[in-house]
Amino acid sequence: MNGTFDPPATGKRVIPGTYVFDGDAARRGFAINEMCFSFNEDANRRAFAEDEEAYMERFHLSEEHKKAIRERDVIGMLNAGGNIYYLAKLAGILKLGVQDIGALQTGTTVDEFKAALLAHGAKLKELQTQGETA
Amino acid sequence: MNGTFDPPATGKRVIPGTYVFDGDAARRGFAINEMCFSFNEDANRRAFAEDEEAYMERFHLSEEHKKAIRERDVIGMLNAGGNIYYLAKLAGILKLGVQDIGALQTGTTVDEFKAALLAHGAKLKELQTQGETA
Amino acid sequence: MSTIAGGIFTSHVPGIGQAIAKGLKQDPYWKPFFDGWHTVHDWLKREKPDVLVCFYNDHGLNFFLDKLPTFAIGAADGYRHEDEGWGISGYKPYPGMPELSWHIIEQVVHDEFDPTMCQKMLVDHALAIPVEMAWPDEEESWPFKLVPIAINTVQYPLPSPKRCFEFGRSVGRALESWPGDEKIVVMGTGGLSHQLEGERAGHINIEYDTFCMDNLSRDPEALLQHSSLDIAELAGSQGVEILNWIAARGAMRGSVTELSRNYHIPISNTAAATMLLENHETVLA
Amino acid sequence: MSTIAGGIFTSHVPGIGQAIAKGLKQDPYWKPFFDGWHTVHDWLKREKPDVLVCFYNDHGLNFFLDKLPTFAIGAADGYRHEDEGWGISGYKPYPGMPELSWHIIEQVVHDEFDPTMCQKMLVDHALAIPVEMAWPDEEESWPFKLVPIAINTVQYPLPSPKRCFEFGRSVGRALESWPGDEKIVVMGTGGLSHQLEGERAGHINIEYDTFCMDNLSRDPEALLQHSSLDIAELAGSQGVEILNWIAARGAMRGSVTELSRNYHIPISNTAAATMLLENHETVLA
Ligand SMILES: [Fe+3]
Ligand SMILES: [Fe+3]
Repeated sequence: MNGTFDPPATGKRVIPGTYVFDGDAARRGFAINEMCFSFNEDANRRAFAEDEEAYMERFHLSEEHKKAIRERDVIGMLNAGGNIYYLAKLAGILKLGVQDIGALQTGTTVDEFKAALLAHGAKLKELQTQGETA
Repeated sequence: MNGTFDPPATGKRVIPGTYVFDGDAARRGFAINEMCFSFNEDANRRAFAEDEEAYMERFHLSEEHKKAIRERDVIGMLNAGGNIYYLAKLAGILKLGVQDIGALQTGTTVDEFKAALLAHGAKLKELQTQGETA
Repeated sequence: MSTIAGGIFTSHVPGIGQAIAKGLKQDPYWKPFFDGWHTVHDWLKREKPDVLVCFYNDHGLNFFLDKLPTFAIGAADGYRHEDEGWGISGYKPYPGMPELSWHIIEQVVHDEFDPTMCQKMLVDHALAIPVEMAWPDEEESWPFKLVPIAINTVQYPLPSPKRCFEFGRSVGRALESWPGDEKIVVMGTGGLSHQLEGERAGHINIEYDTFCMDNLSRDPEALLQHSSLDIAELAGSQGVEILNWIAARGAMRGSVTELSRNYHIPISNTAAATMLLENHETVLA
Repeated sequence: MSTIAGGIFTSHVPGIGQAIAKGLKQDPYWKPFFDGWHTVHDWLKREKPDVLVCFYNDHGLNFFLDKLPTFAIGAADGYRHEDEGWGISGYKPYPGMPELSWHIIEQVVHDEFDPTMCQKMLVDHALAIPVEMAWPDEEESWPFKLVPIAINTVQYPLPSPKRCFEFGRSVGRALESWPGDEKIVVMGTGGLSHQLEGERAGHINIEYDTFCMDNLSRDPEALLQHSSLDIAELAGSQGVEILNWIAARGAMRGSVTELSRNYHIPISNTAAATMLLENHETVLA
């Protein structure tokens, strides 16, 4: 995990550990999101994989965007306005699943991240046994 | 002028001599309108001018669309779902101004069409002289 | 006269598609989720709906930030899924029903909604995967015609839950006034609680999910007490996809009963749920 | 605190652009129309607005039938005009004001409108030509920042005049609550009566136009008695572009007085009008 949570502006509702993709974020992140949107096409994914720097340049990524991508720093990408729906396409190229991404962001190992999810499942089972939920 | 006014469906409000571009019209006209939208690019305008038939084929125009275009039959294009905002781009290629188009559709000469517009202007002047309108 | 037979509410996690492709339905990880679909399959075989009206959210296949609609209604002759960036495609194409799409558009604009009208539209996994789960045995083609309706869950400000519910009500009025004799099923996809990004990635909220499922049939307006940001806080940033459920539930305007419910954690990063609700014309006492 | 200084209402006939390019402002055909702008020029020199919020309709440059929004709000850093099919381009680019765009979007979504949010957007002659007419002496760059707002006048069902007015009111609330100290001018373009297509091409309705102009400042709600189809019948199929005027007028929420009016027939196929309205904060008695 690189970077820390950096809420974009004052006076806004802050949800800890959560990046609300509002207009401010969308403005900061337009270039990186546009690049990620281009990854819907396989030829573009291959072009990125072949020469990341040239591809980022083509989409006018900011130095902040580039640095976060070079370092595979997901939190850095979010702080730079990346939106997870588009970043997920980049994650695919980098062969990162949602649980790899989850581990990267929460500073845990992938096994720990998966275990935490399974713990929610266990808790649900317990509640269901107690009849508190259907 | 070719063709006559052919309201698209029953049970709808009909405004005489007027083509309400609703969903039915949009469905009929999607291909011709999509072709006309492509004329925003100069290269496409030149491609159409060079080989109309091939270009119409590329956009999957219906026989009704093609016939109306071959015959420069504006009413035919409207009956086939063409929308004037997009057809105006085709008119530009055909070197037809809005008053040429107006004359074609109303079965008048261009001079007659212009005279009718000027007559509205004369009527307005008259009303203004009488002080009935500002 | 058309009837709205019921509604299917489900998660749409991309990984489900891969599990189907790999034949993992009986795998211990996946079985508890897929088992929740048996009642849906039986019900669909009995009801045989002709039309599917599906509320979902686009994840960056058909829409980008250059033109991001709050509500988008498909009005095409047909729809395709395409590569969303992971090289997965090849879902069967979906036949459209543009005459019903336009009937819905006319109604919602009349009711003061401001949709984006889409005569060409790609549909993403949020529609493709629920359809695969609901109709697993169709070899050649789908047995329904589709009207896809996409709700913005990407770019804040999102529409409020109340607005989505009212939008669904308006769509429901259109379905009720449709002169055809089709049987219609509505679908709402996404959720339940999950969050992919940030230090809170992996967030899950059993209590909020249970509140939503408990009230979906009998008192959906209970879900409207929260704002979209409230839901992001409660259910996680992708938990807001429940806006699609809320809109779909709004389209069911009769007497609604819950036929089945399945809730399982985790599927991928998600608290996954599948619910089947039946809709009956309200009988006056 | 920001102020809404006033509103400019005008036709946007493409031919006007060619007349300007050819230096025909003093030509007998064009002079009566261009003369209507002198008061606007004087007023703009005095008021020096920092921001232009322009309600217009796209004619197939930025939007097509694949994704046709009812209301679209630009939220880009800047905007350009491009070739619309007639080989005309080269208008100076327009600096954006995305922070105000998002403030407006937040307000209108809060007020239950469903805009399409556009972080990239080309603007067509319906914006470019009125701007050229209003600011004819700017050599290098525009003296304002722009928020463009496009209303669907192409694909029926169109939003109703009432919906457009209320949308404008909501935009006006956003402008009033904007914390900056900018002076804002709103603009509504298009109309007045004209019809390009069909056997009724050339239709003009002096009476309806006069009704609109007479009521625009003092009783704009009088214009809401007609549906969009009523207006198509009254004012011609392109006469519905007055929806942009109605929305712009809605954004002026103070005491509004008419400073000037010009109405001339014909410009191209159109009854062309230019009006200048001033907006003052309402003073309570
Ligand atoms: Fe999703
Ligand atoms: Fe126009």
